[in-house]
Parts: sequence; C-alpha cells; structure tokens
Amino acid sequence: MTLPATKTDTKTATRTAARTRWLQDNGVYVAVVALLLFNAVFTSNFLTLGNFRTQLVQAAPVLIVALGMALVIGTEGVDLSVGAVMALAAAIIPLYLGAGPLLAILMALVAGLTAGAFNGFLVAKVGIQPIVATLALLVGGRGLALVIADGQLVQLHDPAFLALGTDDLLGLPISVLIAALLAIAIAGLTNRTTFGRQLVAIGDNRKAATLAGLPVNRVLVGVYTLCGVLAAISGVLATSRLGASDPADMGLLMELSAITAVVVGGTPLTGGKVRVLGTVFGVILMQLVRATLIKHNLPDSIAQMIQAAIIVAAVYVARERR
Amino acid sequence: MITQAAAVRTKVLQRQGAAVALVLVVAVSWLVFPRFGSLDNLRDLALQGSFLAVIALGMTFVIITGGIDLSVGSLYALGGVLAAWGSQYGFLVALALPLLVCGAIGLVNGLLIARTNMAPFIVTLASLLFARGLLLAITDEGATTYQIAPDSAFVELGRGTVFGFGYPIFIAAVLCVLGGLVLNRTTFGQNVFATGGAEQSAILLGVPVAKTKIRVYTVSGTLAGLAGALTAAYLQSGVTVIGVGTELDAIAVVVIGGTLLTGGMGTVVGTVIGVGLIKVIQNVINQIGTLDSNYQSVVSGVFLLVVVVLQRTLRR
Amino acid sequence: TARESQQTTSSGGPAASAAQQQSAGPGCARSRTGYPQVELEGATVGFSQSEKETNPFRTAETQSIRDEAAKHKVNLLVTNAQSDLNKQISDIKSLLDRGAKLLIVAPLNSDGLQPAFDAAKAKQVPVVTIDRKVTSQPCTDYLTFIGSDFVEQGKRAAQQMIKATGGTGKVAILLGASGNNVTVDRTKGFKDGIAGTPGLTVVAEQTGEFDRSKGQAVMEQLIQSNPDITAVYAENDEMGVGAVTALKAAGKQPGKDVKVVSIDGTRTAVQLIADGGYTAVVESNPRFGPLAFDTLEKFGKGEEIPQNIVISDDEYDTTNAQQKLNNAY
Amino acid sequence: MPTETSAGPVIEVAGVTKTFAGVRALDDVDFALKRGEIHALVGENGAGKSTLIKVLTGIHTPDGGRVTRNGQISTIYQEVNLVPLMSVAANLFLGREPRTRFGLIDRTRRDADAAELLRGYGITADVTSPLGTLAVGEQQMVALARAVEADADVVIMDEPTSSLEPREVETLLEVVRKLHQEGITIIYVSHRMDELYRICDTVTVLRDGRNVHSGPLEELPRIELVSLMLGRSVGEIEKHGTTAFGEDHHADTRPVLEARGLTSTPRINGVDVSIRPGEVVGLAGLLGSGRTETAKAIIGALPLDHGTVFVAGKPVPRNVKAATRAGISMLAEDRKTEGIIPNLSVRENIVLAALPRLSRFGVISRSKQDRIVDTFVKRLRIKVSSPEQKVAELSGGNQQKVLLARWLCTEPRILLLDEPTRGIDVGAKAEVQALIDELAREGLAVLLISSELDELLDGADRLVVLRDGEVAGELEGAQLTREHVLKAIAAEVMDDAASHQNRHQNSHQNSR
Ligand SMILES: Nc1ncnc2c1ncn2[C@@H]1O[C@H](COP(=O)(O)OP(=O)(O)OP(=O)(O)O)[C@@H](O)[C@H]1O
Ligand SMILES: Nc1ncnc2c1ncn2[C@@H]1O[C@H](COP(=O)(O)OP(=O)(O)OP(=O)(O)O)[C@@H](O)[C@H]1O
Ligand SMILES: [Mg+2]
Ligand SMILES: [Mg+2]
Repeated sequence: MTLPATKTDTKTATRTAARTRWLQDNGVYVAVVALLLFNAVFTSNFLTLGNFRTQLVQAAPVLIVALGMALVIGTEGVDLSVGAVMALAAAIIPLYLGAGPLLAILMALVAGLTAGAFNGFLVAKVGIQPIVATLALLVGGRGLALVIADGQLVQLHDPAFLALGTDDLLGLPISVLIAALLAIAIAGLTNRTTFGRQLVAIGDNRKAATLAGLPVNRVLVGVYTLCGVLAAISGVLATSRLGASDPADMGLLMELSAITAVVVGGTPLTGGKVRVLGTVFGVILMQLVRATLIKHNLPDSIAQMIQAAIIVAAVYVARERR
Repeated sequence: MITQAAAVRTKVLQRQGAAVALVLVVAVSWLVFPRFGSLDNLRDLALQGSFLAVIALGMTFVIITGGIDLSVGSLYALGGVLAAWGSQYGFLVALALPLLVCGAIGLVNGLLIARTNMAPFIVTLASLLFARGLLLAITDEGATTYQIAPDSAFVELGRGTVFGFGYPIFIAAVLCVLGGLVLNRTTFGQNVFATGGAEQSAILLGVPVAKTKIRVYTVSGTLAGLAGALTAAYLQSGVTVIGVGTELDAIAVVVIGGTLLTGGMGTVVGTVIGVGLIKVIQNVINQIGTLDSNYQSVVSGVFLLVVVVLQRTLRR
Repeated sequence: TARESQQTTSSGGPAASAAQQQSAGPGCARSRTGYPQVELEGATVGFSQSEKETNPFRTAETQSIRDEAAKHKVNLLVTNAQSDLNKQISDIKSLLDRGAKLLIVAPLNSDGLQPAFDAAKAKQVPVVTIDRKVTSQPCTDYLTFIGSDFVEQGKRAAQQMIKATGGTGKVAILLGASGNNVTVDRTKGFKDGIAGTPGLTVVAEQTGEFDRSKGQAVMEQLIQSNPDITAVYAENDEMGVGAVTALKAAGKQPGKDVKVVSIDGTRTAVQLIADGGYTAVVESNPRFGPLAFDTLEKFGKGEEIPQNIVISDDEYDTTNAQQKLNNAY
Repeated sequence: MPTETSAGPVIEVAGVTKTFAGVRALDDVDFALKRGEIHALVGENGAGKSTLIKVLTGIHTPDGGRVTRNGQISTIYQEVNLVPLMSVAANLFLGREPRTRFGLIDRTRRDADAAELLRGYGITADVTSPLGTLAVGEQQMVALARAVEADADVVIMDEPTSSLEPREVETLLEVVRKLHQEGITIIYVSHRMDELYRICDTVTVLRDGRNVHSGPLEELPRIELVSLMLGRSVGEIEKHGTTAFGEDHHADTRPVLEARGLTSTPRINGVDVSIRPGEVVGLAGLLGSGRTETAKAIIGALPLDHGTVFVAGKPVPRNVKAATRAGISMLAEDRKTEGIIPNLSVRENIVLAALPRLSRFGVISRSKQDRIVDTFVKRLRIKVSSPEQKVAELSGGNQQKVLLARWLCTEPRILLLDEPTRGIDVGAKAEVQALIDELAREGLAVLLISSELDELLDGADRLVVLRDGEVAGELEGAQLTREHVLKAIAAEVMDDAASHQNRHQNSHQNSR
C-alpha cells in the first residue's frame, strides 16, 4: 500500500487555505452584497429609501430574537420557545394598556423574563436538554397566550404604543433603532464582559467550565432569561407594528427563522462561538431573500425550494472545516 | 445485599421511567374514563400511534447518532402525495415512489451532513422547506389533491384490518422489532451508537462514521415517506395539509422514550412507549371533552414537561 | 381599558337564513340510507370543529352550533382538531364512541376524512358537513353539505372589485395558505370573475397565509416593487386588514388610492368600510347552527335532504356597512 | 489484508511534511520501521510524535512526502479514544463482534469473551457497564486490549502508560514483550526513560517536527538521548536529577485545608486529608482507588453522602464555585474533557478562571489579561505561535501547561494536582516539578496525585495512601520509601509483580 508522492506547492496550498478561511468568515457578508447587487439590477424600484426602510423594519423583530438565540446557541443550547414568548408578550399588552403603554410593555417584558428564566432553570438546574425543555414552552406557551387573550385578536388604539411601531427617531424607525442598539449591546456583552466569555466557554466545554469554577448555572439561567426578554421585546414591537394583539399568529415559526439567521451568520450550533455581526447579516440575508422572492412574484413552491438552497449554500460556505 | 437490590431497582426505574409513566396514565384513564378501554378506542389509538411510530423509529436512529431530522414532517406529507399520485399506476408504484423520493431526500441530508460537516439541524431544516416546496409544486400550489381509488389494493394497505386492528399497526410493529434488532444486534447498530457516543473516537476506532450517518438519514427519510404512504392509503387521498410540526412530535416521542438528544444512547422500545404516552394523553384530553381548545396545548406542554422532568429526576 | 371587546354576542344574525338551492342529483331521504330515526330533542349530537377558535369565523361558527344546540335541548359534545387531520378523525371516532347519534363536522380539509365517515356509516350516524365541502359521496359517506360556495365568493369579490375600480387597475392578490382548497377556490372565482374585464390585471399573487401580519409584510414588499398597484384582493379579512396597515404606512389611502376587497365579514373589516378605509367585504357566513339542526330534524322526520345547502352570504360595501355593522362577527 | 513477507520495512516514510494552520508539525521526516522491532519514538511536547503517528495510520494526509505501509496497523492513541456510553465489551469488540447463526451479534458470547480477555489485563470490572464508569487508567487498559486483539502486524502505542499505575505498567510492558515474541512490530511513545530502555530496540528522536536521530537505543546513553530531545548540551542537562524536586518544605502552621469523612458511595468512603500551607501531600493508590474522586470531592465536583471540607477552619459549601472562591483549585486528570476549552484561544483558556479578577463591573480589561498571559507563557515555556492560537491545536503537553497557568493565575491557596505531569516531556516535567516546589515554598498547600512513584516520593512531604476508597495509611519522613508505599498500596510486597495469575487474584481481593 503506497501513497504516491504529492509534493504540492505548499505556498499555493496555504494561499487557497487562507482564501477559504476568509470566505468562511465573511461568506454571509459576500452573500448580502451579492443579493443587493442582483436586486439593484433585476428588481424594479429596489434602490429606493422606502424599500430599504421596509426591509429594515421587517428584519428588526427577527434580529432582536436572533440576538438572544445567538447567545443561547453559543452555550450549545437552543431556544424553541421564542415564538411562543412573543405570543405571550402580545397577549399581555392589551391587559395593561389601559394603565399606560409603559406598564403594558413592562409587564410583557416581565412575562418574557419569567419564561426565559423558567427555560434556564430547566436547562441549568434540572438538567434537561435545551431542545426538549424549550419545546414544552413552545407547545404550551402559545396555548397559555391564547388562554390569556381568550383566543381573540384584539385591536389596539393607544397612540403612544402604536407610535413605537410606526414612528421615527433620528431619521430611523424606532424599532430599527432599538434593534441596532440591542445588537451593539449584545456584541459588547459577548466580547467584552466576563459573562460573555464565560458563556462561550460553557458552550465549548461545559464540564471543564464547571471544574474551572465558572458560575455555569448562573450564566445559563442568565442567557435563557436574556433570550426570553429579547423575544418579548420583539413581540412588543411586532404587536405595535401590527396595531393588534394577535397571540394566535404572533411569532409563529419565529424560532426557525431566528435559528436559521444565526447559523447562516456563522455561529455554529455546536456552541462555543457567538458571531453577533454575522447574526445581523444572517437576518438581513434571509430578509433580502424573502423580499426578492416576493418581489419577483414567485409561487410559494419555488420560493420555499430556493430558500432551502440558499440556506444550505450559506451554511456550506461558513462551515467549520475538518 | 440491600444496596445492590436498590441499585438494580433504580436502574430499572431509570430505564423504564417512561414505561412507568405510561402504565400509570393508562391505569388512571381506564378507571376515570369508562370509554378509554373500549376496543374501538384502543384500536384507534394504536392506529394513530402507528404512523407516528414509523417516523419516530427513523428519528430514534438519527438522534442516537447525535443528529436530528427536522425534515420528517414535510417528507411525511410529501410521501402521502406521491403515493396518492402513484396509485393510479398500481400498488407497487404507489408504495415505491414515496420510499424512493423521500429516501433520496434523506440521502441528500445524510451526504450533506456527513461529507461537509454541516449541522444536521440546519441541513434538515432546509430540506423541511424544500420538501414542502416540492409538495406544493407537484400539487399545483396545493390546488390538486390526488385521490386513491377506494377499491384499490393500496387502500387496503391502510384500511385493512386483522381483528379490527389496522394493517399499519402490524407494519409499524414489525418495523420496530426489526429496528430494535438492527440497533442492538448488528454492526450497523453498534456503529450508530459509537457515532453518537464519541464521534472522533469512533473515527479512530475504524467506525465508518460518515457512512453510518448517511444511512441513518436515508432510513429516516424513507420511513417518513412510508408513514406518508400508509397515511395516504388510510385517508384514501394525498392530503397536503398534514405533517406540519410532526417532526417536533417525533422528537418529543423519542426523547420521552429516554433516548439522549446528545446521542450515544437510546432504545426503540423507549420510543414506542413514548408514542404510546403521547397518544394516550391526547386521547384522554379528548375524553375530557369539555376542555377549551386553547387549554389543550397548555395541557400537552405541561405533560411533556412533567414526563421529561420525571425522567431526568429518576436518572439521577 | 384599551382592550376592545370582540365578543360576538349572539349568533343569530339575519343572514342565518339560508337561500337553499338544490343542486343536481337526487336528494337524500332517511329511507334511502336505512338509518334509524333519532328524536332531536334530548339526543346526543357531536360537533367536530377543525381549527382553534382563535379567528372570528371559527368563534362564531362554534357559538352558533352551541346556541342552536341549547335551543333544541340536545346534549352537545364538542371537539377541536387543532388543525391536525389525524386528530379530527380520532375526534369523530371518539364522538361516535361517546354516544353521538348525529354529527356535525367542520372538515379541516376536503380530503382525508374518509375513515371518519366510514366509522359513522358503520354506526348509522348521519353526518352534516359545514363550511367546507368534502370530496366523499353525499348521502352515503355524509348526509349533506351546508356552506358557502367559495368560488362564488371569489366571483362576488371580483364584481365588487370591478365596481369599485371602474374596471381598470392593477390588482395584487393576497392568497390564503398554500395547499388549502379555500385558497384555491377563492382564487379561481376571483380570476374567473375578472376574466371579462381586460382593464383589470393581476400584477402579483403572494401568500399571506390567512394571517394579518404576514399579509401586512407581503403588502409592504409589493407596494415597494409595484408602486402602481391600485387594488388589493385579500382572500380573508385578516390579510386585508394587514394590507391596510401596510398601505397606510406607505402613504397610500386604502379604500381610495388603493381599493381593498376581501372575504369573511369580520367586525374589524366591516368597521373599516364604515370608516371609509376599505372597499368591500364579501361575507362568508359562519352561522351554521340553525341550518344544521334544521336539516338534521328534517332528516329525522324522513324528509328529502338536498345534497348541497348553500348558506346565504351577505356583502358589505360603503353603502351598507354602517347599518349592517351588527351583522359582522 | 495480505502481509507481505519481504524483509523490507513494515512502514517507511520519506520526506513527510505536515502543516497545521501555520504550524509545521512535521518537517521532511524520514522514518523506517523494521519488522519485529520495538521502536521508541521520543521528543519534547509538540515535537510531532502524535502527528507522525496519525500520518502513519492515515488519519492525517501529509502535505508532501511518501508513506508506505506493508501491514495492518493497530493504534492506541494518546487520549483514550473509546466510546464512553457504550459497554466495555461493546467497545472491546466494536467492528468485530462475534455472531450468532443468524448473523446477529452474539451478546452473551461477546460479554463472556470480553470478561475473559480483560482478566488477562488485570481488569475485573463489569463488562456490561458503560466504559465511562471506569477510571481513566482502566479505560486505557481496555484500549490496549482492543488494539492488541486486532490481529495487527504493527501496534502503535502513543503514551500508553501515562495514566497507568506501576503495577499496570508492568502488565503493559509484559504485553508488549509478549507481542514482540509473537513477531509483532511496535512503535512505543513515552516520556518515561526507564520504560524505553527496558523494552525498546530502536529509537527515533523528533525535535521541532524533524527527525534528529534514528538508531539502536542501547548504544545511546540516557543523557545523550535527553540532550537530543531538548537540543541542549549534555553538560547542561547533567545538573538535573531524575526529578526536579528540592528539599522538604517547612510546614509548621495549622492546616489550611481539612477534608473530613469524605464519602460518596461506592467510590470513596470516609477519606480524611489535611494539608498545611507550604506542604505537599501526595495521594497514592492503585488505579480506581479513589484518588481522583477525593480531589473532586474536595473541590466540590462530586456529590457527597457525607463529609465536609474546611479551608482555614471554615466549612466550604459543596460546589466548585464556592471552593474556587475559598482558594481551592484543581488541575483535572482528563484534560481533554475536563480541562481545555478547545475552541477558545490559549489566552482565554489561561485567564478563564481568573476573569472576575481581571474585569471591572463585568467588563474585561484586555491589557491586564495580556500581561498575565505573557508572564505565564514565558514562565511555563508554553510553545505557542501566538496567545491567540486555539488551544486545541497545541500538543498534549502544552495544553497541560496552559491548564496549570489557568490555575496559577487565580492565585489559589490550595492546589489539587491530578497527574500534573502526565504526558509532559522530560524538560517540561522538571519545570512543572520545580514549579510545584516553588509554589509550596511560597506557602501554597499542594495535593499531588501521581501514578509515578518517584514523583510522589520526591515531591511529597507526606503521603496519604488510598485503597478501595479508604485511607489505608499515612507515611511521613523516613517512611517515604518505595517499599513502604508499595506495601501500603497493595497491602503486600510486590515482588511477584510479574505473575498474571497472582495479580488477578490480588486485584480481586482488593476490589472487595
Ligand atoms: N489538529 C491540529 N491543528 C493545529 N496544530 C496541530 C494539530 N495537531 C497538532 N498540531 C501541532 O503540531 C505540533 C506537533 O503536535 P503533536 O501532537 O504531534 O506533538 P507530540 O510530539 O505528540 O507532543 P506530546 O508529547 O505533547 O503529545 C504541535 O505544535 C501542535 O500544536
Ligand atoms: N463516573 C463514574 N461512575 C461510576 N464509577 C466511577 C465513575 N468514575 C470512577 N468510578 C469508579 O470509582 C473508583 C475510583 O476511581 P478514581 O478515578 O477515583 O480512581 P483513581 O485512583 O483516581 O485512579 P486513576 O489512576 O485513574 O486516577 C473506580 O473504581 C472507578 O471505576
Ligand atoms: Mg502526543
Ligand atoms: Mg485518577
């Protein structure tokens, strides 16, 4: 058994390696740029301010959820309950809106916090696999939201609350501004703080992190709680934009959109790494894909298959090489 | 020795946590709801469980390798549509077509996962979308529902009975027994465990990890297609609106059955028990009858939680 | 509080009376089926609802059945399949198991309920299907179908659209959920309806999945890429209302710059017409209770039952929305 | 695979080069393995030994060069590579299970065969229990048994003895000799000079990925071999002894650590340990005697039935976080699963446990970090291309140093070291030992667990001997001799260590 001599030019090999690595790290940015170029050429009325605004406004709630999801995924977990938490937030808003939008929003966030902390408790203290722990809330949470709302969609009229979804601040839609600020905050959290580094270490090797004396349970509960709160924020913004509390449909399948965006953005599902900017671009990429498919009036069947192909392609490029 | 007996007892409990729960739930339902134990109800329970069991069997293999297959719900629906469409060309086509197409999609899942190191979650999420898209494409965006001639042999596959128990029950039972044997008594089964237990080590031990993964996803896709075909035969048509969220049911069932989501450990028996549990609970919720439909999902969620926490506590 | 109560008070709107039409084919009498006679009063009747009662249509539908059941003093058993076809089959079997002698079924899907019908047939229990027509055999598999004609609804929406636009304009269609035959029929009816009006062209058709926020999101995209859209046909009110929000955000005046026509007849949409921000709504009448129980009673008495009983659907437009507001559900 | 009976080398490697992301692990290496020899492969940590082995076995494809194999190779890798959740028997026969008539796996026979086979290696554990429930050393023996039973022409062993106890080492060496007699060719990697000189015929020395010497081992004086490995002159090395431990330490104050009645059935039962500041206490015992468990119990990583740990007289809550805050640190035995955070950089691995101290209001100070990391990389001579390199890319020994650095930068009062020099090359080992000495002199209380008796005897001021999870004796001062320790460990003098039969009975007695 003899392996033939393969005296490859190591220099070219290194250069190719460097190029794949670059693409691996920056693939999602390249894809976004490519899609923008495609639309600029082939989609009518694409290069308008109003259009970009629409894309950003639609992406904002997904991004907010995806940020929390990225953190959870960084700990080698996953949170399937985010959509249900959004529904819970939506269901709670009209209950307290009479006493002012601030209280209503606060109560919605408290619901998100409670749900997230509950998930965190199940994962960290009880030791249940994240998928299953959060699946319980995915199944039951929306039901609970519907029970709270008595199964009804409720039209909202409070102008201050509705302004959240429609008004601008500093020339940007408020929801986009909030999403941007949250993205910056989460980026700082992951890269610059003890919490962020501990989170990543736990995701990479939980046993070692425990033996290193890291506050594993506290960090995990913290991460899931944060994810719950972010989902609730997203639910609040989406509700205000819709002008109605719609617990039956609010955030439906959001968990899959968020996970897709995070993974397409280069954060591996195996934990130990969180890419916040990648997540932002992952969300933008998926938003642009959806927009492109709608604007070109493709039937649902083709649209779904193209989305599948794009997800695979994006993740293929960003995957970790063996 | 007392301690040893206790240890054995805990071991049994650990393994059979779901079984214990099932026995309890069944016993209570039997006492509380007079119609629970009726033969008709039990037959329907078994039949409804059999479709899920076939899907969950494939999922068990996938999860033991440390993977996950989110595409089974879509493949289940796709399989049904293909079977119904194929039934106009006879029994064989009706049966083979869904198996081949869904198996092929499973194979692609496996290839992408094994050969390119992409996460199973995301690969199968993509094929969830793809299979739905394909289903819509072949049904004219869902406008066409293919019917199966009521007197065809293929319908008999789904509707025929022995002592009132439907054929799908026996098919699922045979498959589960086979699956158990394959898992525990063949090299492929051992490779499945090794792949999920410690992938890197398995590679060094000479286990064909990539091949094992490819096979496992192919099996999962094929079984989802089969479940779809059986369902189509039972419903006499290729219904397009089924299968949404079925992947989550299958995962829940497998996990309730004690299979570790991290891979390396699990049993087919556990999965079957998990199917039993979920179906019995659903049935009981129906027996209550007066429960508001919104509470039903709350009850399901709470129940899932209770079983999983119970199991986790027993395992300690 | 700011919470707007949407509780439907009673189901008995004036639209509940049916304009019965007997379609082709013989009627169905009990003598033909050989089923036993069941005295309606005091009987156990099962109702299998298909989807959660989270949208106004389902709420009103279930409520109507419940109200009418109370009137006839029957013992009503209700199940909800939660959009799961297999569960609906189980539900129906369990209703039979629990002693239902008469069944009312709101099918989740036109196809796939055959096993449930077979079970009912085996127990000689007549089944009235409501709101969605199934592909099984009337009189053998099920007794009769009571409901709207979805194709017809689409056609009427088209007429409203032609009237409102004067026959010219660019239309965007917000489709219902893919794979759903309501979507298919309402699309077909609308397209047939505008076929003779060359001035009206469909420039986009995208699914909003019968959901308000999806309808809104899709409309936002379409209004960007096709700023010249002058009309929207939404296959249910929820998507139409979502589209209104999107149009307003894009600086358009729904009902004026862009005509919006949809199907259902929910309170929100009709209120919008009354307020001048919506064009027209074709009703899809959910109040099946009286017709369903009437039919069962007649069947029991041995009368001939037509294969299809079409419930009359109302229409709301700018001329009548205000006074008919209380009919909306 | 047919074995060619040609007289040529079983494995031949010419001009092999292998580069990982900028690190040249192998650089133009020539290597030939002659049939029937026991070939020692030595070199410092990160010299490229494991990489060469992975090239030989085909796990890695070389960037350049030629590999010729003329036989079936079976390998025991450096880190135990078995499947922890599968049963011992399943691991042992994975891929070549005995069959029933119907082609199904014959589990009864498999389990019986496995038990029989392992008895020959002194392992009496239940073969149906998951492999992961065995101690690391026992797992290593299972891996050895598996590799040997594979009917290979070549058996490669990458540091097989690093987690073995003296008696198990004897068993292993005996297995090696037996294989040799059967004509099997062996590559043997170890940092333990004694073993090499006892069994090996030929030696290849790697340094920085290059083959710096190949030849008969006998002709090569020990000191010269070390000098080849380190690339330093003989004179420089002669100054060092076998271990780098210095004098006894002065430890006259009250104990800083007291562990009383640590019990976690069935693994440990009423273990008492106390350490004074500046004292090094050794934990001795056979494989599976509960040393690792004792250390884990002290740090709070093992759920206890009874027992309390006191630091400076105060009880410590039973969790790792509290123990760490009280000043206890533990270098875990299994660095792969319990030590390194593989995808984080060397820098982040080092500062991990000290993060709260290096940050303000939860925000990390990068400059403080860099300073600390720099200090430790220099002090422990960690071989890295940059502190930003992923720790998973380091060689085993360097990973161990990173972990040591992690603990040292938390400035602990009590340091629990579970096999701290496992897998570390001679140079680094001396450094670590000197470091332990130095730390003790600075007032640290050290608990030292080691399977190398010399290391314990030289390094510890006092020895606590464990047997079956109980304290079997304490040795101090003049009692610190080989004889005494072995007697305490095994409850008898080990003069008949060579006999399989005997050992089997002994371990049987021991386990009861
Ligand atoms: N997968 C990898 N990726 C990047 N670098 C690697 C990888 N494997 C090994 N290296 C590098 O190659 C060099 C040789 O490593 P190797 O594991 O062969 O050393 P070794 O001689 O076995 O050391 P030890 O005695 O510590 O086990 C080291 O510098 C190491 O960092
Ligand atoms: N996770 C576990 N579950 C069950 N038993 C275990 C587990 N870990 C260890 N044991 C058992 O506990 C006993 C003590 O093991 P321990 O690892 O403490 O031994 P040790 O003296 O440290 O040996 P080593 O030389 O491997 O460090 C052994 O019999 C071992 O089989
Ligand atoms: Mg090595
Ligand atoms: Mg140990």
